Amino acid sequence: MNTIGHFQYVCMKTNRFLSNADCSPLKKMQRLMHTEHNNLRKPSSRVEPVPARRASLACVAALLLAGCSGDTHLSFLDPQGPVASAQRWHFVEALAVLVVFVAIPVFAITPWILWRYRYGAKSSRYTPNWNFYGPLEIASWAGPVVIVVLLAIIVWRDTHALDPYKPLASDQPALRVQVIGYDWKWLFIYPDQGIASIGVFALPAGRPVAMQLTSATVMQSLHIPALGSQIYAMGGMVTQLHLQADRPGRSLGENNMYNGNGFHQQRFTAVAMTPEGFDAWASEVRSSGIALNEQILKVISQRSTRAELNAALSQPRSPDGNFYFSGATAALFPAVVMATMGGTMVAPAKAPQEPANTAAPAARKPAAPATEKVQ
Amino acid sequence: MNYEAIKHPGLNLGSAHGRDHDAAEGMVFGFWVFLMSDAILFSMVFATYVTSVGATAGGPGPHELYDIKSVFIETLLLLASSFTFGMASLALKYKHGTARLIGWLAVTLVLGVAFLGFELHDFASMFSKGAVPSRSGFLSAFFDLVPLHGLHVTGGSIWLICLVGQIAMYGVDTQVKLGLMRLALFWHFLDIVWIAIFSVVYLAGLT
Amino acid sequence: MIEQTRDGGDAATRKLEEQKEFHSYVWGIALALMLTLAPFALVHWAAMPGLSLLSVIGAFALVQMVVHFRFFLHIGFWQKREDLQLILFSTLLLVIMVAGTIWIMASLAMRMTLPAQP
Amino acid sequence: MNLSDILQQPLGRMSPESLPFWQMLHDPTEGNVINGVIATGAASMVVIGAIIAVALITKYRKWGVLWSEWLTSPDHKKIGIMYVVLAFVMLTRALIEAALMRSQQAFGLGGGFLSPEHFAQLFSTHGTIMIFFVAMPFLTGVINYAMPLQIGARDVSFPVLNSISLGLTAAGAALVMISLCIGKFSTGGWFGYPPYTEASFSPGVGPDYWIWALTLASLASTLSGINFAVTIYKERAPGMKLMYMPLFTWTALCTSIIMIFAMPPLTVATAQLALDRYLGFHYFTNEFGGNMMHFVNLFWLFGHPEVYILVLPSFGVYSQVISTFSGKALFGYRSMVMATTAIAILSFGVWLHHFFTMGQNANINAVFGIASMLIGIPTGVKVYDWMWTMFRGRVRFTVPLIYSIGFIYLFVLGGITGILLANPTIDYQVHNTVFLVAHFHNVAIPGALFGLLAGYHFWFPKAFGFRLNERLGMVSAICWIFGFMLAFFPLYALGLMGLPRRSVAYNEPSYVPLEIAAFLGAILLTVALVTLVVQLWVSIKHRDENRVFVGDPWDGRSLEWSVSAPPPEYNFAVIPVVTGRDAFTIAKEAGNAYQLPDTYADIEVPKNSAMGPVLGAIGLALAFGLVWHIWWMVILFFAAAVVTMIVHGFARDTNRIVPAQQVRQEHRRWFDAVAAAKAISREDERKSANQGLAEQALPGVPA
Ligand code: HEA
Ligand code: HEA
Ligand code: CUA
Ligand SMILES: [Cu+2]
Repeated sequence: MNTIGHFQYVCMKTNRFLSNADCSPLKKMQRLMHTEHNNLRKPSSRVEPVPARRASLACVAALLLAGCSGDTHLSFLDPQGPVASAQRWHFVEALAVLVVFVAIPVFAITPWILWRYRYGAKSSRYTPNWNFYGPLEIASWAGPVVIVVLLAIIVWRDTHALDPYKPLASDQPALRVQVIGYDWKWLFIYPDQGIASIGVFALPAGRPVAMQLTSATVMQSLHIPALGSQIYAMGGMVTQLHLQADRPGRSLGENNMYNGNGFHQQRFTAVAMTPEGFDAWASEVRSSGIALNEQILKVISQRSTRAELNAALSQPRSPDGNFYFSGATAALFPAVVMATMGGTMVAPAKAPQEPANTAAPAARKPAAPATEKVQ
Repeated sequence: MNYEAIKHPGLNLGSAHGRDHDAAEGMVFGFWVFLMSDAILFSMVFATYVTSVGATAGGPGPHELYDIKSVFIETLLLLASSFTFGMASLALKYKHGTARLIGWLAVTLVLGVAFLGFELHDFASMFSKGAVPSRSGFLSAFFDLVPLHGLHVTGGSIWLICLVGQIAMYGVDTQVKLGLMRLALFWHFLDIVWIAIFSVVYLAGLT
Repeated sequence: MIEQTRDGGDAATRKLEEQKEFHSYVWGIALALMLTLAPFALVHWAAMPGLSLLSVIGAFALVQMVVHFRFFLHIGFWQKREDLQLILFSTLLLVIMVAGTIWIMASLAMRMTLPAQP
Repeated sequence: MNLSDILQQPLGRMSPESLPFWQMLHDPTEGNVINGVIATGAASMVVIGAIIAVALITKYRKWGVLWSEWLTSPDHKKIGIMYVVLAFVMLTRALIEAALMRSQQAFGLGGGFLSPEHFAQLFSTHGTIMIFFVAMPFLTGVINYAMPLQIGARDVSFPVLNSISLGLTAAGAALVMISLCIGKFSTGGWFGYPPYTEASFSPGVGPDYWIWALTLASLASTLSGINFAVTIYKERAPGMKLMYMPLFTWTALCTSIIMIFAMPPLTVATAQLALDRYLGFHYFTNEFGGNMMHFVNLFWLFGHPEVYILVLPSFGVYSQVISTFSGKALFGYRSMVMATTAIAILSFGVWLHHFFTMGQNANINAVFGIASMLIGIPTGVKVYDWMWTMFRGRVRFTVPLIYSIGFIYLFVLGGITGILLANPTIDYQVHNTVFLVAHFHNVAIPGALFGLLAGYHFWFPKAFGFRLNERLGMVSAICWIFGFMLAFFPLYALGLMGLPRRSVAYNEPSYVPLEIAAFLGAILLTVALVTLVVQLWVSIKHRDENRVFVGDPWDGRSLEWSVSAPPPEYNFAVIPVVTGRDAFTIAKEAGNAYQLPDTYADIEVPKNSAMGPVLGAIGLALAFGLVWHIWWMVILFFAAAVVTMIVHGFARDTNRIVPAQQVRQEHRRWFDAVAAAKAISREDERKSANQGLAEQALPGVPA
């Protein structure tokens, strides 16, 4: 199987279905350079000797995939979906209240007092023992109370409206995605499509996405600012997140919870595509992705950045820094959750230490399908 | 109307002790504050336990491990020791002489040590059933909470021995009195913690 | 402190005082024994259904703690002094912390189990 | 751990590889060399610094003085000063680390010069040190110094315990310093979340250093808290009702209460983590029913109240400073007291706002979000009452007042961003981005540290008998304020642009200008710190021109100003009787501020005690043994600790008498100085004419 070829193709598709068309060559170059930079920065030396031919192909693929990144949306202030734009609105509301009613009064009155009642201003009134005046006291308490009540109302409203567990209202069924946090990459599984990806999180624009998250390692936090909330992913546990992109485009995705040396490289691109584009992409990946088997999973679960992962695979499989998998099943995600809980999950290859206590051989065996849920 | 209401509440030396009684004021209050800090410590360990009861990870749970009879005996021992310490406090306060004071303290110590013995026996039998702390989150939490109390009792016992030693050396002087008052508070406080333990851990675990 | 010298000086008063205190200890141990025996018995003979048994155990424990404070630690409500305030304040914080923890952890536990896979 | 292990590994898991230059020598890649050189440089600074200190003390034969006058002294004033010195030493390191981090990020587009691991160590040690070994010792020191004087007490309730607290804090600090030289500190940040810090993910000594340093520090803080609270409850001068206490004492009381009740959750969290790491328990592991969310919950049960421990004493300082330099009683004293206690109590009910994003339900998030905002109410009352205190006053722009004004402005901004973070909806976006980093520096630096700096300038003349150089103080204050703005405001923008905290590098070119601005800010802050050091040096050099032995250079209002500067070891020759708030002002107005008593009495003070330094040393050795699994050391020093405490219990005759004769002499000497001094007006308070006697002439213009 001509892996590289497949990948080029997949990338091309990914790209084509992006209707975002403003890609200036300069920006392409920029993006390309950064991808490259990324690849060269990783600490492990295993990855350095990328054969030249492959490298150039990698460039092509990277260009194709990342080319129109001209505008990778970084922030919820530049929202790409309903959740982020509601959050922006909430932010603006709260900020406005605070600036107008808290900051401006203090900032305006303080200098006035300081000037009027400076030591040199002998003519201003001086009342050395004046230490109580009821109305002023009451106002000092009442002002903040009113502000807090105001804010509390919007907090109550929006916290419930934007609970990340709450499915988004839509006439379309949500796309199911299962996310597993590995050290230092996210694996996105599309159980209904039978595919998975690392480095790219593709989603159809206009359709809600229902995510379940867990971690195969330490605590992590999935965050795509331009689309919506962040949420922790933890071993043995499942958290949920609902997002939606309104229009095609790419957004920055990252991990916000420090988890070791590769932390800052645990980024990905959320690529919103047209619905048809998404379907075509999915079927492309299904037919040409790497088969997601035991062995590959094992490599993924090592502590590695994407570049290191690429090098660790028996042959490098990712010309563009991303990975696409076929044969992903719905069973994988629960298996990881259970494994972490029951005690069979491998800690990173570097580490495993026997628990100090060996008196309980029974403890080494995986727990029976854990009905005792970890709280 | 008695002087306790006038001086600090809680355990008291009484005005017959003059300057010692005054000296106790700050000391005893300080010790109360420490106890309250300790209470928060225990409460956090309790919270860990309560929220980890289900986390047996396929290992043994309360029903397989707890032995109600043993716990009952431990409870009685501790209760009795609280009473005997009370008697020691009275002997101190009403000046019944060093011999009686030391006598009651000794009884208290014996009861405390017996309690520890039973507790250790409990732990040993749990271990023999494979219920070691590293077996599960639940057992970790158990072996945090109950032995923490046991450690406190151990510390109290050592303190008690030291105080008896000080009595032997210096007689019942100010520092011994202050020490005994604080130890009394400590001992009764541990009793209260034990009430929470037998209720929340053992009895609730066995229902 | 006039009261002090008077109390302290008078041997008869002191005797009376001692009697009272002794009785208080006896009361304490008697009540504590009862309050211990009852829940143990209930659990041992499984005399009640689970949930109500739990609340009964809890109630007995609380009462017994109050008994200990009252009879062994000599803390009473008539004293308007630091120790009582301190204890009540500590209890307040303790309740906030423990109740909050349980509330939070319970919610998390409920929301983080693996949903049934379709 | 059995006997043969102990014998076979007398040094536990220590090996040459634990040295900072090992990796550089054995695998000299460019990155390793850069990081190795920096690490080795830092380690040598510690070692050389220690050697120089030892050499100087030996050269000037100061060991005896150091031991008998300082280390073993139970005097709260000396202990307070030693705390501040400790804070300053640790600050130097933490500040260098901060500067390194800012430079790294300024060049962090796609790389930078530090390895990710090195960077992780920087933010972890920086955070840990700043919180536990700079801010905490600093405020504990200031409280120690000023509070007993303010309430008219001879000392704290438990002077030896006070010295033990200092010993344990210093031991914790020393442990962190040792981690520079041998082995590595944790990379888990200042809150060290598991499972990352569990043995399976961080098998090295790092988290163990963190655990034991925090354990020592938190133990010390609990003891300090108890000590202060009891002192305030039991040692007040006759007549000083709670409602007569100066506001700084009130904030000290509330801080102590928080220390007493907030440290236990931290102790539980670190102890459980230690059990996980040492004995294979499963509190927070991924496996066997462990649950890391417990740790998060426990840590913030401590962590949130902790930030109010940091800020409350500074609030107290601002209250004293603003009222003193406005020549006016504090406005709304009752409100201020209520607000302070309200903050202390509320601080126990908001911890969840540090993990809104963990997945609990919306009710919980909303309740805790609103509870967090509630803290804005009492805080706001305080801000307004400070403003009303200056209103209709005569505001003198001294250095402490400049800090206070900088504080009012910047803290309101920081508080506002805190309120924004308290909106769960917003927090879902900015949690763990550098927006959060900007928030907490914005409250911690102007809130806590400016206050302590104001207090440093305010009380320095009291503690050492001469004033600090005013002009350099001003320069430094201005640098702090503007340096702060330049260093941290850009981080708000960066956070909103999606930069996660703790990122060693990033890929967005658009971050660069902001990062550079922040870098320049950090430089300005360093200038501020250097100015501060120069100021101290210059002031010491010119100390004779700036003596204020009489003791009241600022026309102070509370009792600490009523005694000589520096005060005698027993503080008050005669315990004052208090009849109202601002006790010293009342006395000055009544014209009886300086009076000779008819008789003097013997004064009982505690004898010196070696408990503090000895227990500190034992604690350090014990912790070190634990970190490196040197079991013989652990056993030995654990036993030593127990024995020491038992022996201490057997000690008698722990007090000594200062004879009335000596008290009389010292008091007379001071009194003569008062009589000889010229009372000066507030115009001249920053000139050398100021000998510490304030003119009472200011005619109050009637309201
Ligand atoms: C009190 C707390 C405190 C203080 C003062 C500071 C001060 C500074 N901090 Fe700190 N910082 C933290 C607490 C603090 N920090 C914490 C908790 C973290 C999180 C760690 C983690 O991630 O886990 C952090 C993290 C942190 C980061 C990492 C951000 C990230 O995660 O990406 C950075 C990056 O540059 C930084 C920078 C700075 C700078 C430039 C300063 C200073 O240069 C600012 C100037 C202030 C001073 C220099 C101190 C002033 C004090 C005095 C002047 C006292 C004088 C003494 C006497 C007179 C005796 N800090
Ligand atoms: C000195 C330290 C200090 C102080 C005083 C504060 C004060 C406040 N903090 Fe801050 N905070 C920290 C130190 C501090 N914080 C640290 C170190 C962290 C991060 C730890 C880490 O993750 O490493 C943090 C993190 C933090 C978070 C968690 C964010 C996250 O992890 O995502 C939140 C969320 O609610 C928060 C909120 C607040 C609030 C509401 C206040 C309030 O107390 C502020 C109140 C003040 C005002 C509001 C201004 C003055 C008021 C008025 C003028 C009156 C009118 C105003 C109103 C009525 C609103 N803080
Ligand atoms: Cu391809 Cu734009
Ligand atoms: Cu907080």
